[in-house]
Amino acid sequence: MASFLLQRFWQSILLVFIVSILTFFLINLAPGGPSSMMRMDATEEERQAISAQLGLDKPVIVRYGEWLGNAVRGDLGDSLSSGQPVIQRIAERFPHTLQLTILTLIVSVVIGMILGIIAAMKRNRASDYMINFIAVIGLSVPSFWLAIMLILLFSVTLQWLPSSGVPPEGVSLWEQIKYLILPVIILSTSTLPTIVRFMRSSMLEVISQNYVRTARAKGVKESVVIYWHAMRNALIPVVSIVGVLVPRLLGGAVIVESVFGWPGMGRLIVEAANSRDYTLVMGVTIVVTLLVVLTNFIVDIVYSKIDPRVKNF
Amino acid sequence: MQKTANEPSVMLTTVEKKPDRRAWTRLRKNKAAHASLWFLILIHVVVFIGPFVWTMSPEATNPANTLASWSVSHPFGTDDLGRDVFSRMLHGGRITLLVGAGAMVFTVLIGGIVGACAGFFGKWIEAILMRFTEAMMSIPNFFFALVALTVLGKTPWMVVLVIALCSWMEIARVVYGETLKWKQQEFVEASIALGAKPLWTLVKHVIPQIIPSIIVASTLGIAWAILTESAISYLGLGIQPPTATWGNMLQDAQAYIWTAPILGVLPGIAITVVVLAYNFLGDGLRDALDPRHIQK
Amino acid sequence: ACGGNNSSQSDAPTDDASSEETSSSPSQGGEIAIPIVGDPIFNPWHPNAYAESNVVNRILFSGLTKPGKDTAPAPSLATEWSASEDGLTWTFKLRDDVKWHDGEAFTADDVVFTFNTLVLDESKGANGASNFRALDEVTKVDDATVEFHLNRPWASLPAYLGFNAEILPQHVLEGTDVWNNTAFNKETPIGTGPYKVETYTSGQSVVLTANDDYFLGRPNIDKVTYKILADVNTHIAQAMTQELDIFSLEDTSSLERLQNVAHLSVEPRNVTKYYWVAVNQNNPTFQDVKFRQAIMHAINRQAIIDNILKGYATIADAAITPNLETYYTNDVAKYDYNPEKAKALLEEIGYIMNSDGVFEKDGEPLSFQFDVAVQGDLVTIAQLIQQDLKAVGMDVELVTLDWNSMIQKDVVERNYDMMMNWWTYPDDPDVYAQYHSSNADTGNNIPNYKDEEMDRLLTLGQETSDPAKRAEVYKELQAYMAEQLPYQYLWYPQELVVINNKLENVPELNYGGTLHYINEWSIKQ
Amino acid sequence: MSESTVLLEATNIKKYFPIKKGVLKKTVGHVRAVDDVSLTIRKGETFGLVGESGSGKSTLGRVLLQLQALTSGTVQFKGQPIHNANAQQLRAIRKHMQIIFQDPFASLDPRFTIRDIIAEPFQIHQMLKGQALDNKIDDLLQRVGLDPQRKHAYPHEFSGGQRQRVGIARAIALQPDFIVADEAVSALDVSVQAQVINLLKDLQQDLGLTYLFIAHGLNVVRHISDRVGVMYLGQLVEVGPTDALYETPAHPYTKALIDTNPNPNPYKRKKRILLKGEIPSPANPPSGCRFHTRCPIATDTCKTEAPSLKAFGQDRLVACHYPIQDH
Amino acid sequence: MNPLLKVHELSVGFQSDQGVVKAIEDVSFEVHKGQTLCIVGESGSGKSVTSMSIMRLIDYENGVLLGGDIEFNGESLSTKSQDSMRKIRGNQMSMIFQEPMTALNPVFSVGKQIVESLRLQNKRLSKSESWAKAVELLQQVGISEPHIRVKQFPHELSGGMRQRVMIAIALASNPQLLIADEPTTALDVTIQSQILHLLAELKETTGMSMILITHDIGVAAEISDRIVVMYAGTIVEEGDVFDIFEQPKHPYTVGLFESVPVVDGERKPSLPSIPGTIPSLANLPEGCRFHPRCPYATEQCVRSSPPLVTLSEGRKVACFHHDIVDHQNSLTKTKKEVVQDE
Ligand SMILES: Nc1ncnc2c1ncn2[C@@H]1O[C@H](COP(=O)(O)OP(=O)(O)OP(=O)(O)O)[C@@H](O)[C@H]1O
Ligand SMILES: Nc1ncnc2c1ncn2[C@@H]1O[C@H](COP(=O)(O)OP(=O)(O)OP(=O)(O)O)[C@@H](O)[C@H]1O
Ligand SMILES: [Mg+2]
Ligand SMILES: [Mg+2]
Ligand code: NI
Repeated sequence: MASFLLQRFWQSILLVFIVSILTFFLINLAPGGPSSMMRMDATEEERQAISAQLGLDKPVIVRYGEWLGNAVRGDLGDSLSSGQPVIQRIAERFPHTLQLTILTLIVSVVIGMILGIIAAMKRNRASDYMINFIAVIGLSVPSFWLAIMLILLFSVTLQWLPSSGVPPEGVSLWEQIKYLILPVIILSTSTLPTIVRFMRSSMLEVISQNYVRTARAKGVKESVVIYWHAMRNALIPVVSIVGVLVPRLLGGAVIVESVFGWPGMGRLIVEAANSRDYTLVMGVTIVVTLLVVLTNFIVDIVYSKIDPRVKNF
Repeated sequence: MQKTANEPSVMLTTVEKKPDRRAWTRLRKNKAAHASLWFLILIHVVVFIGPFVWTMSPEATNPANTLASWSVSHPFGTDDLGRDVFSRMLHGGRITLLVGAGAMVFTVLIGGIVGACAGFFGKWIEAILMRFTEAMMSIPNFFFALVALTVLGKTPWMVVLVIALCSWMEIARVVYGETLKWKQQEFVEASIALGAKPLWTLVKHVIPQIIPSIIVASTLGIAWAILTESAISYLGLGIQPPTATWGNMLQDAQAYIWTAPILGVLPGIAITVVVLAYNFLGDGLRDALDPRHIQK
Repeated sequence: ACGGNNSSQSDAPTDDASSEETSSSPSQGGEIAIPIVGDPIFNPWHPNAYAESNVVNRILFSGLTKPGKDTAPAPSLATEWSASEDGLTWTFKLRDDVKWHDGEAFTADDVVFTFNTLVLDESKGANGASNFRALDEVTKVDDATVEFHLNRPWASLPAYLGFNAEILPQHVLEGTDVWNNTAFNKETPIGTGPYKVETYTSGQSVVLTANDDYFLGRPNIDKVTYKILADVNTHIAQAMTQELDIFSLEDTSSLERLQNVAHLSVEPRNVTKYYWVAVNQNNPTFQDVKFRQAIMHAINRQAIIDNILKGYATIADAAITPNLETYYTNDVAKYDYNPEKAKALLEEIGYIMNSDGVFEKDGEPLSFQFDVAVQGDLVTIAQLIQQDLKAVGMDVELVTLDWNSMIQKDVVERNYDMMMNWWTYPDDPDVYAQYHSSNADTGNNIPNYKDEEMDRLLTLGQETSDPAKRAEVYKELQAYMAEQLPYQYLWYPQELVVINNKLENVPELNYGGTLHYINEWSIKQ
Repeated sequence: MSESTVLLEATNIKKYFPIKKGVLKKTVGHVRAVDDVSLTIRKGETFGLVGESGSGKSTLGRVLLQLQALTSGTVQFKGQPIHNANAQQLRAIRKHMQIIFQDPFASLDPRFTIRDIIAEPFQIHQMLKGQALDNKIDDLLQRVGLDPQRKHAYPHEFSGGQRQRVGIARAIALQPDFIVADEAVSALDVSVQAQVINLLKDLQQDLGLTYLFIAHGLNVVRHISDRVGVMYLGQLVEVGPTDALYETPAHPYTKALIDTNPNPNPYKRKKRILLKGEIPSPANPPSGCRFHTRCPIATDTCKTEAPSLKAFGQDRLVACHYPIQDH
Repeated sequence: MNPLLKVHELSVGFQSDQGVVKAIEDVSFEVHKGQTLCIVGESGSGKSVTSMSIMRLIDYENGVLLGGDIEFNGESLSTKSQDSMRKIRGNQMSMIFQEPMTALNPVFSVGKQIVESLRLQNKRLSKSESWAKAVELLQQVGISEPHIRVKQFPHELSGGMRQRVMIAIALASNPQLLIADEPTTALDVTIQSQILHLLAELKETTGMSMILITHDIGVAAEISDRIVVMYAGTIVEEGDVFDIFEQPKHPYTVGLFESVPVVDGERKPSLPSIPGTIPSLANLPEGCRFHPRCPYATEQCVRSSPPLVTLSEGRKVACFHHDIVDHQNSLTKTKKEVVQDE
């Protein structure tokens, strides 16, 4: 185990390093440059001046070397577009994103698993088709459309929920939750179907196994048979999916964040990309990489917790 | 279960002589899957043959006749630029269905191979492949797509390839997890004991167990690919306008959400129905391949 | 009320009481919300200060002038100005009653600092610095007088000084690395404008409160919140729920819906802006004027204006917009929608229609790429134009690019065949930057159009300060532009401003212009 | 023992399984499943392996076939060391050695029809194809007493005994030189069992097959085996020719086993002698002779000194300080 | 006295793609309180199917009750809902499954699986008590160092240990009826006898009844009160253990006993077995299912299938020629002397 941790640690360091190289060269290969240079009405001289100011006139290799040198000392540099430290810009957004991510995960995992299991139990019957249908709708209806429709219904017409923004400080818990309801619903519509579908398929696989029969023979309640004995065996694909969803939610909730004016990482990433804020892109990429490494590591550990036969370390 | 004594108990001697285990025959017994299959065939025929019958150009604009409602000359009305929505649905369907299925095939291939090899072979292969997967999850997709498509050109096939390259990691993870689980089973050991090459064991014994998950992943992958195409076209990276796809029709409708929401409804329904059909077909296929399932 | 350090919640009733006293004047108090699409940067000269920053900086800072309600430059920090005989020195008289938000007095030193240290330092690459290439130096005469020394006569100086050219505080910024001074740029900017920043939360909002010491008197509205909302549809939804009070509507697709909301009005306002298509003049194919004229005849501009822009635009023939009434003339060459004529023109210059319905010259089909950035309604319009061009036998392939890539490819590298975009400029007819041959290839002369006659007229316009004579020059320029078509003009758009009816005393200027008068706005009781 | 006839020789093999605890899976001890076993199996013989449940018989079978890596020790097959063979060499060897798994259901791929299951070895080694393969499969099924007409059914549609026979058919398919039969006939009724055992014996006669026959049914083991080994707690405690071992068990554990064998005669119902004492665990084996905690004749020596496997009589080995002489 | 369990003309089939295939037909027997019924018979003859039908678990295996009735404690089980069956299963009836590897849940430690049974049976049992009880149960079934083993997972145990865990689970619930499907196949004889001993003890102390399915004629002889012999989905013979061993009436039973390898007998080059191939359910012969392999078969046997006739109280056989089959079982030939011996 100790050697596994150590091995994994070095692999991850190498991974972060490689990702940083690839990303650095990729963003420099991409057409365009920092937005300050990319104004329609800027002149060549202005572009050159800014380029020199931002240090972009040096060769890519040299710049990468400098970036790396600072990064290993924990300094991810300053954002090219705002001048603020990259760490600060990420730190401002991260908690908001985390809030949404965690809630969405809880909602979609809990509901997704329940729906998936129900679908599996009612295989090829009306409720299975219905759940499948809902899942597909959730998957193929675009988030922006649904988001606007929900705002229209709950905020404009019924005025039950705030149309956007993060909860102001010092309001009651329920008030705070009100701000989260719509974004979480919208985010869940894209994560939930995945979980529902995988859960269903995985449950069908498990439910005919002999140990399920044993559980029934013990006189265990059908619900316990399903939600305890069978489900545990069906969890591996779902856990894998959750592992993939975490980084995706942390960085990819762009539409929800723009529609609901949510100050999250997704928009930060898009803004950074659109404005070719190289340092910010690098910073975000490193953070995302670390999260990916971490979630995948946890998922790998969880595999063998779920199924003791799995020996991936 | 009810007592089914009145059911004509089949004579013990006649049945089960040569049970037909072929997936196709079993699939045909699953009504939803069977219907879905025919629907998909139908929609492909419509989309690929339709434009030869309905020859109105999907790209010809007519500012004088925008957002028209349905009529004989425009059965589905016209869009914000006065283009025939019916024709755009037909032509857009071609691209969308190709992109959806194409990207899905690549995604499943790459993700499946990477995940299965990593999980099955373990050791350094696992380390390399899984860390590679993590790297691909971490590298910003926007720049990846931007550079790739700028270099390779924004042809539909490149778009398909880039979508696949940006989305195979999920499947890889799922397949990896499942492989880890299945490779510990005794029947896998049995195959090794027979002297099978690792690849044989992997392909014959491990992957078939994962097929249900792969089917789910692919049916979800189709929806994902269709929507990703429309998302990247919003970044100027997708199929280039004025070529229609259901995805970009949906995306364009975004502006009209307040005034002409119907614009989004048609492509939205089309995508939903196709994805739904693929899902039902997938479920049917899964059942057909499940030896324990009886098609009634 | 928030100006005082001792202000607290209990202040509010006092505010209300005071507003009742002055019942005849506009009502006091209240708050409004305005959307912006991204995090602003509180420094108008910062290379990263884009549109979303401009609308905030406009009410945080003041320039020497501002666009007048009649589009002519109006006094702001400067009370009056005059040019020397040779037009090379301009003298500006400054107000002496202006205080920075931190209480320091505003003086000529701040103007000198802003221009000499920031704008004229080429290595800084200040935003819009290229507008001031005619400016050599600014000198202080006394605390309330500055002189602008030019290297050539430039009649548009006062107009340009009111166009995102706000003055920054020397006492705060001197000696700091101004672009990276995040304490100023991102936290607590010190301006002279009617509002000052109370809180700024990245990705969420900028809350501004009335500046009690504003030199034109305390603004009527207590609090202005700029909400950072990236999505247009959210703006619309929030306008409906009265969570937003004013913004400019980017495109007309949601117009009807907004017009049906009782508490909202959508008002068209004139802007100094025109849309154009350009073909690269470095490419021999496009160098013939007849080719450019053929393009003009091929595009059905009126149909697009009527149907897509819902009539909120007029056909453009040249670069001077009709709202610059003094300078605008309608008496120029016109290009009606006439595909046949377009074809005829192409045939005149040696193109032959081939069997595919595409023109050919020397066996080479007339096919080229049309670059368009994914921005606003450009892609939509480009599709219409592409179809029109196809219809006359040009094989045009549309290429969409993200904004940044477009700039790199089309503007920086000038590596394009055809592109489209728009120009906005101060309320002054000086369009030297976009047309002068010295700005071809690297500057704002995007089509790389080089023409001596054009250069002559542009220079003459800058040198002429007498308004009547100046108008003549620019009218001539317009005629010449319309004839030569350096750009292929599309239309002069109108801006649609969505306003909550509770807002009063909003001058009938475009959205950007009216923000200069935010101190006059008030809320209906 | 004449060298030339040795098929498989294992020396001092050990197989330890770690016992892990906690989230971090710290190893807190080892199960010594096989602890220093040496054994020789001669070509053409049937070596019966009996012993207490959990004493490491299956594990021994698996390590002999290199299905699990050894902790230490060496294994030679046909004179070639195989404990350090690479994957390719192993694959070549595996054609010649097969295993019938103890748990038939778990060892059959649930998605394979039994036809596919039995066809697999032929496909892997590219031996038969098409009609010839199908004929061969039918033949094999018939020989183990299964109806070839059901070959398109899946494992779960069979009874326990039927599945076991599928496993046997698969193992004998390639006509290997050596088969480890782990409880291969335990789920069969005596008549079918007799049929299968006769089949195995016929094969042995015709092809010179060698078996390691792990079983609990002492009668069956006696019937089929030439020599028998007795395992207790990870170690071989006695090895000898079948008849001699059954008639005059030398190790007290062997004797206890044989005495406890149930008699298929209701009139002979007797109180079977139960071994007394604490059952020791392979994780924590007792000092000295591992059987001393339950041995009726144990002395103080037994508690401290571990007896080694020593020659005892003709062709017999026993690990006991006080082997039981003739009764 | 009313029997605890009465199975009456039970027929069970499996659904397949083509329809329903019958697996057992007209199976009838009774189990009285405190009695042990042994089912022996050919592999694949439907012993497991019968037992799973009694538990009504067959429903989950694509099985269908085609006819007949199961009565337990005077209640008919065949029409009961699964929900009410649940209250009987594990409580009044438990089952030990044939293949312990797949019957144990691979993701739970064996302790957890025993504890679950314990706590279902006795809701008041605390967590620690039940774990202690689980350790004790493992001890009872002869597993060494049970406190370590409870925390292990099924795949870490040997085949015999898993089987004993299954037994522990079944015993945890103190059932009135224990159905044990080959519970001792993977156990060595010393532990086997320990387990059988344990079962006998339970029978005595709690009055538990048992259905024991086994291939080990020795075990059957040792523990059972009555024996049922199955062949190809039907019961061919039933009777008191002594009667059956002494005077098997059905040719199949005779063949079965002949095939038993005996320790003390001489080693024969090949074991006697019933000649011919076993019919599969899919392909049953007409008439008597055993006739193709039967030395006594006549025309009649080919044409019609013999009914299960009652010879005397509790003694039944399904053979037209049971009177000719008067074969004394060689295994019990020497019964007299042995009995005297004891
Ligand atoms: N799920 C199923 N689908 C179809 N047929 C089945 C199924 N389960 C069992 N059978 C068939 O039913 C018959 C009876 O099986 P059962 O398991 O009861 O046999 P058994 O008497 O327990 O045999 P064994 O002693 O080998 O375990 C067998 O022929 C078997 O092939
Ligand atoms: N994968 C494993 N992990 C940990 N311990 C194991 C593993 N496999 C076997 N063991 C342990 O090794 C010992 C020997 O097991 P093995 O299966 O070889 O016994 P066996 O002699 O075959 O017993 P049985 O007759 O009951 O099948 C047991 O104590 C068992 O718990
Ligand atoms: Mg074993
Ligand atoms: Mg059975
Ligand atoms: Ni106040």
